[in-house]
Amino acid sequence: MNYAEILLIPFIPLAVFLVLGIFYNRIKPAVSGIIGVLGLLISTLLSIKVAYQYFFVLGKDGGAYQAIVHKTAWMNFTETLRIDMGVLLDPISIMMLLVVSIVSLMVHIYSRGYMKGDPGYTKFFAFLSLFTFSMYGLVLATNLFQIYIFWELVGVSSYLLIGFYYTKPSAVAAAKKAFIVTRFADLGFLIGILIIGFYTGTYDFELLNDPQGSPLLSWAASSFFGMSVLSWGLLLIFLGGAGKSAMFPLHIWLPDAMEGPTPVSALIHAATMVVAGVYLVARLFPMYYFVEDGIILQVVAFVGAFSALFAAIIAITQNDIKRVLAYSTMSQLAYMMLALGVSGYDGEAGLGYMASMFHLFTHAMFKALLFLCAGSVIHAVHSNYLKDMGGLRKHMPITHITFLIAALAIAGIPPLAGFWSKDEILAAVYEKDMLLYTIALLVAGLTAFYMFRIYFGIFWKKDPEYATTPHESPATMTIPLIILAIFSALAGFVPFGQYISADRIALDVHINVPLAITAVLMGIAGIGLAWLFYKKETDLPDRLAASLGKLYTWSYHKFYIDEVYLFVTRKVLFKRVAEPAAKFDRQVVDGTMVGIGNSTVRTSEKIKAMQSGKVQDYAMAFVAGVLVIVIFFVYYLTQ
Amino acid sequence: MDILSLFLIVPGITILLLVFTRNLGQARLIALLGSIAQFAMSVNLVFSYMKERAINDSIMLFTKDLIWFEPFNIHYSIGADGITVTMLVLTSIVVMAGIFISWRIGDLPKEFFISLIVLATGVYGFFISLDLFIMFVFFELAVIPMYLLIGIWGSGRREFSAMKLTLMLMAASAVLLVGILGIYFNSDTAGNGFTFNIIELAAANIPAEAQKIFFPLTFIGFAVIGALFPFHTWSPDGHASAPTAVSMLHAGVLMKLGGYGVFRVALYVLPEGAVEWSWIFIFLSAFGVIYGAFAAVRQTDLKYINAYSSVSHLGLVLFALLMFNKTAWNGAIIQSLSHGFMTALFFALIGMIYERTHTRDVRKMGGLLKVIPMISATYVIAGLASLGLPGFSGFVAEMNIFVGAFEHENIYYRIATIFSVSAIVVTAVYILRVVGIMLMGPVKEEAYTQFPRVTWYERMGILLLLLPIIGIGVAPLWLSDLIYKSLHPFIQGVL
Amino acid sequence: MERIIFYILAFVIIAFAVASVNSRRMLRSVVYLAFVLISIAGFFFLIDYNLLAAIQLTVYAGGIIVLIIFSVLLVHHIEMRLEMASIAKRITTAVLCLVGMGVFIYTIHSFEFEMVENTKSTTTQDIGDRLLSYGDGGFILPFEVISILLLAAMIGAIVIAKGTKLMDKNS
Amino acid sequence: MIEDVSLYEILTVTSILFFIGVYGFITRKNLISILISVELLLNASVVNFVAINKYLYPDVLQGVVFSIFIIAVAAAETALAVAIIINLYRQISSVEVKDVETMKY
Repeated sequence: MNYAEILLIPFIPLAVFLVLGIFYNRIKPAVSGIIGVLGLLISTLLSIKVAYQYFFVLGKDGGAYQAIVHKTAWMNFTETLRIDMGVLLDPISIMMLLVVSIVSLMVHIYSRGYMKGDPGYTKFFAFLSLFTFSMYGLVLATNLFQIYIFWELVGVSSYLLIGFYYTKPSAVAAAKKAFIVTRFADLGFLIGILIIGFYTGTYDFELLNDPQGSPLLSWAASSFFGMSVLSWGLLLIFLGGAGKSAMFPLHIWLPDAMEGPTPVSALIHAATMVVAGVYLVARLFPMYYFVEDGIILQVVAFVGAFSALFAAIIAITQNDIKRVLAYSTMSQLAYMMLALGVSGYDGEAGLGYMASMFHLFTHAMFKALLFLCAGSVIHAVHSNYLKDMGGLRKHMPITHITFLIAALAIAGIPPLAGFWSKDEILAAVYEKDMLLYTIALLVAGLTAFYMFRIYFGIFWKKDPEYATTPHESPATMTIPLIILAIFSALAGFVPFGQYISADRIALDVHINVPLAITAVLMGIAGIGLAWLFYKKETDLPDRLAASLGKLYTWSYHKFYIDEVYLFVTRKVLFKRVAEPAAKFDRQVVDGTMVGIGNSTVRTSEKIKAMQSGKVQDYAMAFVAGVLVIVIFFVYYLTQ
Repeated sequence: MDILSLFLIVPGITILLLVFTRNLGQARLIALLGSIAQFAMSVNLVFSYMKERAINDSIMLFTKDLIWFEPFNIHYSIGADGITVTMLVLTSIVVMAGIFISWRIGDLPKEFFISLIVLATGVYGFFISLDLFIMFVFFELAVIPMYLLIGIWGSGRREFSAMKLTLMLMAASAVLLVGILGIYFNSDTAGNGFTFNIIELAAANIPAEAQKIFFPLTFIGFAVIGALFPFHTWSPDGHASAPTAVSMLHAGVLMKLGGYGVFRVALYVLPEGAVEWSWIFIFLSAFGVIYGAFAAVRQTDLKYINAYSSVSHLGLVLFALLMFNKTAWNGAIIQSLSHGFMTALFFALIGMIYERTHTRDVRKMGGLLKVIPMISATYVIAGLASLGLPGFSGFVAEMNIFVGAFEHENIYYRIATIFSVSAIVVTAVYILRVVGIMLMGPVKEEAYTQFPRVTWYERMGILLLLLPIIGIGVAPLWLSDLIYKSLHPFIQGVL
Repeated sequence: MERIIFYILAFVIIAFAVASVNSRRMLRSVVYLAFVLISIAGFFFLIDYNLLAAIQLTVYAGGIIVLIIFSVLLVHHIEMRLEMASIAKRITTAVLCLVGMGVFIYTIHSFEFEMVENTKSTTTQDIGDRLLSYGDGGFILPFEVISILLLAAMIGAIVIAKGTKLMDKNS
Repeated sequence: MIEDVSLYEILTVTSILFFIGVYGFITRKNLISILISVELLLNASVVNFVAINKYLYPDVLQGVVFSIFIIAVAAAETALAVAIIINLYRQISSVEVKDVETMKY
């Protein structure tokens, strides 16, 4: 496999970014769009080539896929610790490579239509390229620090893209929030890296993940508050992952991030960046599994299950379609986390791991599709809110069909992609824990319900009064929709277990029929309910909402998590820490310093008064001084 | 002519020529030519150093030693190692950028540039001197012009600020002088007479008792100019009142004297004292890191925000220096450089923004990204660099510091490290707050659309400072190699 | 006999000196000073320096006292009572002076003076010779300097005393 | 030489006189009173010169000559002082010390 070729994959988007960024003013928008798409097309083709070579030309060695690592030193810390930059090719990184390439390419194409006429057109493509570069870097990272570096870079690209409409205060606030919340999570990540680096002496994934390697076996060496330090490190790293993947309670930035342009939401906040957290845990999966018997994995599983349910409940009551999709994303990401949390390492036990990755793959396709469809709808009706939509199936047939496919896929209706991956997850959870399984099943039903709630709300119901009749989006936008719809429909038939598993040995996956039927029934029930409630204009939803009372309001207000955060940041951190710090500095610290100066001045005022200008006072002082000198020097000292 | 003395001679000639200039045009031309010469020299020095280092193993290269005052054994003794070289490059770049930024300085241009270059000379001298006494002399030489520069060309409460700054720094140098004399009078351990030479002092193994007494004096003396909490309060006022170029030089270069002095003198000459006292100064600096960041969150004046951010960032330098670890030290030096370029850039941008909006209050501005895109975009980049984004120098520096500090065998030091790591979140808060309020959002006033575009000299200033930030951030290896090797003799003294 | 006279003179000098510095009437104060000066002249007689005594009487008791009386009359009402310093200040000063006096007297008494027994009488001619001689022990130069000083003082006194008038004219 | 009177007694008297002068100089608040005190000081020193001349070095006349000089200088000084006082009185209508402290600070 050609190293240079692999390097080209991330560096082409970087080059595109630099070209577009530097010649920002001198490139015509049309040209910049084409540059962006072409660049990414090359990257995508290369990714596919690499994937093909890895899986089919190179193939398995000793029954398992081997990781291929190319790296060079970037920075040396100590004799043993250093940051390398390089590429790590293994099944999951290649799978992610494909996901990123395909979705990003689709979004690039789509954006040419969606962003047409926007004054920041070139800038948009520049940022998209920057993001793609960072994401490639993250995916291909060979060590913890490299992943952290690109982790931060995707964070900042996300910041820039959410704040793309920077004159809109809500977008600015959302961008800031996204960055700071993930930054807080990254703090955990960084400390986790420091801890792991300190105790194991390496950042390298290959060494850290080696089940027989010394770094892993050192976990028992020292403990801290009842857990081994490595477990603490892993927990903190999971915190970082939870921040990026919007796990409860660090999810608050994701819905707000929908302020960004819709293609951005599709690319970053649905398909690629937000799965980085899942990817991180998957990347370190052997470590999570082996250190202290997977104690942290249990945390992962429970956080995942809770977030999934939590997000699904909120999604039901939201009226902004992008927010519904955002909560849906959060719920699905949590699903993947849950699957990782319940997974074992080798053989059949590793089903959860494989299912998680599988779901990541399919979810990227159908969720990106959902977002792009939503973008298409928003493009047509110029509103994000359900109340401004309805009956669009007549006006936008392609969008309608593709949205329906995606919605069915996420609802887990066979034979669409979502069914297969979701089924694996449910099977894996079922093996492990009944409570979690129940939650997962419930979430599956809720997912179908809220998805079809917006589906019916957008495409059926009765028409509101449109100012201008909505019409189907241009081909640049619908072609990506169609392509993604095909992927969404067919991705489930990929024999995923053959390529990806926790121990990299092929896993034969078979459908657990009773579980599958239960899940499908749950999905159909959800769809049915939605059909009942939202197909026609009825007062059923309102009555249901009224009967649920508190639960509904709480859900509508997202369980007041935002308010809690606002309280903590505004009232506690700003009012009680930052402001006193600033005041303390001005008044106490600076006051002391200025006080020293002032007291000097005051003392000098006092001394100045002795200089009275009266000769007599001077004479008196003189006489007294002479006396002192005489008495002291002549009589005292000569005695 | 030795290569290091040139760093004193060329500014000297520049000053001499400046005396004969008659108007702004001539003065800035001469100053610019002088600074370009300095820059060329510093670049040349990097290459000569690397060439020389390959064949020469002594601690200091390009050394020169002339007796200056026989009775006290004061020498004009200079030399350079990797750290000096990087600091000289930093200084020359910031000086050049500062001259570009002052391209249209209003009154008394000649005197302004003279003071600026005198300051630069002091800084160069400080970095290259190996003799404590002349180091002290150059330290004073760097501080004094500051008073004039702020007092005459400043704004706001300039006399007060200038006075405060000068007095606090003078008080610090008084403490420092006691420390230096203490070192001097305890240096005769081998019976060869007293010495001021740093290398000889380090070899002399000053008695532990004396080290314990004089370390805090020396440390505080230097750390005041490095804005150690709680001796940092001169910096916000000083920065706020100083003209742009002076803020740049001050924050970018002058404040580095603190960390450099601590490293060269306090830690190298008094290692045992340092070990003895490190805990309290680590506490102070770690506290300063968090505290500066939090204080910056609530500021409204751009320069104050930046000043407090400097307290936070430079706290990290002192923090790392006290960890006695090559990696952390490496980080401290890179952080010094990185902070130098970054704050200089910040102050330059603040100056440009102020020139256009005539205010530094963030609440009064809005939507600048739309009207002055280049300045604003650079501000965003500088901000991102400041909050430690990978790809910029700040990240490299901070990671070295954190990893290095975390290697410390004492668990409490590791906890202190975690404590100061958390400043990165607060940093993000105050940076993004400014970006959000000032640069983004709707354009606040109609008059903003009439803003003049970025001029060529502003562009030059920005580029000069931005390129090193990105350069260090993208390819840190050559720089840290340069520094890392030079740390070796120093760390051996401690262990 | 001489001893008694000396003590009387000493008593008068000290008593009137104290009275002079404590009197609250300006004119009385000056008159007390005149008594002191006259007593000192008496002391000069006693110690057999007649010329000095004469000078003392004419210059001091005559000239200077008159001068001061004139100035007093020019600037004061006869009956005006002077303001005195505060008690605290007077006591402090008195203590200070007493301490000083103690130190002086102690010093004087602890020093052995080598006294020369003599009954030699100094004539006015001796003094005049000494003043005007330019040989060894001659004082011609200081004498001339003093005369110039006196001239300068005279001119100065005139200029200063009429200074305001000139200034008035100018302005 | 005065019979039965030792130099010590004379010097004691002049010391007392001198300190009375000092006392007056410090405590009086009137320029003329201060002038009077100064006269006391000068006289004390004049007597000292004379007495020491007589008792210790009867052959040389420095003491006497200096006394004459002192008296001359005192006369000059008084004349000047009176001139200044009168001038001052014309300007500010006061000869109190508290009114003439422009040298303050």
